[in-house]
Amino acid sequence: MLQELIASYNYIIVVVIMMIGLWAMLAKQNLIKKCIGMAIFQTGIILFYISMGAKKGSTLPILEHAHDGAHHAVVAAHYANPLTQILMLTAIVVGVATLGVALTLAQKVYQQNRSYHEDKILEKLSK
Amino acid sequence: MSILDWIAVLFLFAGSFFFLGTAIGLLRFPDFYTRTHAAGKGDTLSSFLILAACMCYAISHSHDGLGTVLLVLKLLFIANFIGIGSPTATHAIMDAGYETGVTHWHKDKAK
Amino acid sequence: MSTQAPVLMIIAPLIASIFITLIGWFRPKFSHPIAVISLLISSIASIQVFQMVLSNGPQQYFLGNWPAPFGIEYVIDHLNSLLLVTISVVATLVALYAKRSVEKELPDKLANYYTLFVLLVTGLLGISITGDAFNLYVLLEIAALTSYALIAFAKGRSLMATFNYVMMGSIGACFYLLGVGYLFIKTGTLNMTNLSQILVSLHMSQAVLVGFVLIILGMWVKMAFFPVHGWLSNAYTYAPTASTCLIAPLMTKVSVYVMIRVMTSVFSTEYVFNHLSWHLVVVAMASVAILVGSMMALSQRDLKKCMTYLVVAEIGYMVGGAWLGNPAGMTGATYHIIADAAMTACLFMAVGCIIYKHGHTSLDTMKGIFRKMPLTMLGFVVGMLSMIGVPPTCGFFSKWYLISGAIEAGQWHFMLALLFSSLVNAIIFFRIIEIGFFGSLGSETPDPHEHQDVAVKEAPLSMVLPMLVVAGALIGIGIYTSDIISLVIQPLISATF
Amino acid sequence: MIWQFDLILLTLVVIFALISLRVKDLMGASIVFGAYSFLMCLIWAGMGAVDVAFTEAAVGAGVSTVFMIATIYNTGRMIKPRPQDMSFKLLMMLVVVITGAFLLTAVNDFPEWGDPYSPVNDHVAAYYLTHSMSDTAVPNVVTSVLADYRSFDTMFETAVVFVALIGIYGIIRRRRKQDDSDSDTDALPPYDPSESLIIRQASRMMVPFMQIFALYVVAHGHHSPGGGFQGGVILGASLILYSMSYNLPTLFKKMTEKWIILLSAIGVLIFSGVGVICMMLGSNFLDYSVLSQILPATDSVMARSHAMLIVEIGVAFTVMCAMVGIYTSLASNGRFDKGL
Repeated sequence: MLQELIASYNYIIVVVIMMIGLWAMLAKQNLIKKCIGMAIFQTGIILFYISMGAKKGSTLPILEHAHDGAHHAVVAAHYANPLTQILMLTAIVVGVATLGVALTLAQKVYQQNRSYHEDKILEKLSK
Repeated sequence: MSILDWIAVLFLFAGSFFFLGTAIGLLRFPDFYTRTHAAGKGDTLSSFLILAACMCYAISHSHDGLGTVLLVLKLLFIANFIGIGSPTATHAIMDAGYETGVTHWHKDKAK
Repeated sequence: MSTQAPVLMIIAPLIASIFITLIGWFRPKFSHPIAVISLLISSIASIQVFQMVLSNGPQQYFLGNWPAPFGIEYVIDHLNSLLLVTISVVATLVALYAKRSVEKELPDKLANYYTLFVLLVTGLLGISITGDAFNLYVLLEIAALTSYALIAFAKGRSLMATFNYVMMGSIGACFYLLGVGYLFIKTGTLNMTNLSQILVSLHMSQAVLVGFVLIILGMWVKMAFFPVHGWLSNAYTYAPTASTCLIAPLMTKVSVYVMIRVMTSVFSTEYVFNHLSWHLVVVAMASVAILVGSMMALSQRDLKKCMTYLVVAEIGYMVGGAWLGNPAGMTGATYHIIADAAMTACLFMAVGCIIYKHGHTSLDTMKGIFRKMPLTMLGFVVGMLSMIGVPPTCGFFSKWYLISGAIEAGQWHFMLALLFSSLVNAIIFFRIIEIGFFGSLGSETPDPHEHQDVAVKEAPLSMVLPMLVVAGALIGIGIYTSDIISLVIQPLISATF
Repeated sequence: MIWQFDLILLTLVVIFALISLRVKDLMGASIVFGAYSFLMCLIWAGMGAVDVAFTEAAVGAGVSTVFMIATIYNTGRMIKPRPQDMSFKLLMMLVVVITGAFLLTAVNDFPEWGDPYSPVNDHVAAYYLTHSMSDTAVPNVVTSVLADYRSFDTMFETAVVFVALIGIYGIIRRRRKQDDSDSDTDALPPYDPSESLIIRQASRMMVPFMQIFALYVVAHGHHSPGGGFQGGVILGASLILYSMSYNLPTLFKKMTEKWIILLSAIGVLIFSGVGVICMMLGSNFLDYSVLSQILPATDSVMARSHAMLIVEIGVAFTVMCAMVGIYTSLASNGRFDKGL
């Protein structure tokens, strides 16, 4: 059991982080805290992808010999996985866009109801 | 290990020592201003020292001349930015604290 | 140019959105024509693609000319070609319809509104056409972000509703992305065709199972399937009229499409129904969804809110049909995607017309509405009849296939739920008839000879006409049902079962 | 990748996430969140994902924290504790624990961590690594995949940023004279940093260097980590720093609202325009190789390399404007005249 834990501690931490974020999104009452939870959830997913693309003993995915590199054989195992990185670049940018929209909405909601507290806002709205 | 490596080790130790001092100061100093002071001063100095260690290491392990020069240049730029940025940020935080009326620590206030 | 048609239909709205922003900053009134033109282009392109698929079978398009698993690929088969036509045509009609209502509700935001409007259509078309699991995520986020903004443009209560929608929408998207990650870690590819080839040998893998469940869960959150349907009603009710007309018919249907696509193309029906064999639970959940949606709809005193709960019930139809596990159910579900898109569009457009003239849609104030707005109510009646399932409207045929699928699978509760939902729809319909037709305008008793007194206050023609076109389409789709089934849905079903 | 470091960082990340959710002061929470993002980017850098770490350092630790602070600045800062419905929290806790346990069941099924021959690393990704030079002549494989093999994703990613900007702008923007009524009573006490000579001078020194560095990051993305996104975010951050150390009107003197919106649209236009030109030259959308017909002195491989640069510039435009635009909207509360 302990051996397995150490072998996969990376993925376990990933799941823990994601669940912290999900819990904040579902159960926290404060709107800003919900936004933070959303960002934490997204970084958890990004960590998941990045750790599946990591390789032991690899270097950055930047090939040497810039101008006539085509003549050298490239061993893929020596370089970190570029594909997961691209996917996560996209995910980061999408994440910050969503965060911006969520924060904007939170700010507007606050100005209407003078509170970030979800229950209080709902009380006010149902009046 | 060449002499430059030893110098790098020396710098690293010095940097870590000052970082430790910063951390202790941040925790142990009595009020807002002194804590920020510790963070601003110690942080900057120890970053400088560690960057110097990096430069020494890069020079002693260099393979191609141009690459090392570029690397050292980049490290110098980082040092420059830390040198400008860190004290300014500390100043901004302190100034904001002063404007909004955070009180000083006095000897007789420390019970 | 015809070979470029698949990408043209995505790119036309995207580029139009840029020009709407650029030109609309200086001349806001040009933004509407640009939007309509771009959507027309994409409708024509989608019809062209549809004909290509009908005559030549499934089409592929390689973006950037990179071969399939390495670049991003478009795959257009029978299922999504029809959906593409539906989305682009409905969007064009809604764009025509939107002109007056947006001018009235959001006069100072025309350029922003139409920019997001066409980008939402880009996102929906892109989700439907793409053959790459991650590209789908990006487009899902485009569609989601645009719809958040389109809903939040109406101030007031819509803001909090949108905030909840943002939270649920991001949970759904994150689950989808995570599910794709679980598949990706086992297969190393994102291309759907390639995924399905590799997954055949991985059916026993736990990671693949978790990935599948996560994707389906994510889509359920996105489409507001039963336990997580809470956000939908408020978000759709408080949105601007034109936004509801665009988002309510298309957004949820596209999520259903993604679910069916993942079930049939990425995985196989053999995996979903034989290997996992908990589809019965899902059908039961769908029955509950239909019941809950119908009951909630029945208890509303506001027409628009009532309609949003009907959307929840309709989602139960499609999910249940897709998970019945037999060809009839799947036929019903896929057919219902098209039919329901048209039905909901028709109903929400009619409701929008009422809001335009009336200001609100509280049932109590709709007395005499049939006399005031006869054309609007004609569209509403056709839409509602289709919702109930009266032939020859298309709602009848989808319900027919769904019910026969339920009987074939022995899922009696699903059949009962369908019938119950029809009954509720009929009750709602007759209640509106009662209030709107027989309800008196003033205090005096209704008199059939006094019709002349009531001034006809119809919504503008640019709103009524698109709605009537959709209403006509409801009957048209119903009449050509056999063609649609045999030409479009049958090839799909025979490929999957 | 040193696993001892990794273990410490991963533990710290979890602790920081929990702290940022526990803190009652929202300002503190967002600062802790910034620290969390920064630790996260260290982990990614350790795993060889330098481009992602770079982006996260600029976006997660930098710009998103600034967004949060701008939001909090205009609203309230402290959470007022309220009696809570524990049964709801327990139910949610149950949901989350079940989901987490379900996710964990698959962990044993994953390929061994760091295995260079696992499916993820072997199948498609290996093709990119071995073919990038011959296909596109770009040594940074991340850039070549981002801007060429999967450029369609990237185009829509740019569009997502554009959508966010337009959406936020439409939601929050107010007419100047209209509704000044809802005053910001809960806003933080006013503090005008533009009075401080030190901050102004320091930022005057920093901003040009930041912008040059950003341009370097955009232009040198082919050979080193970086590219349009990172460069665009740094450009945006430099402008945000400028507006913070002076004030918003000073920024608007250099870059008005109008230009923010128009330039961001032009960025997307550059990207999709390159694709359309490829289509007009008779190939598929975004097939850069045909651009050799119009670009001087290039073969089809170099045409891809050059087109990537053009595309990255478009991305940088959009991202820069979006970051500045979102910040100014949040900070000025939609009035675009004064604020943080």
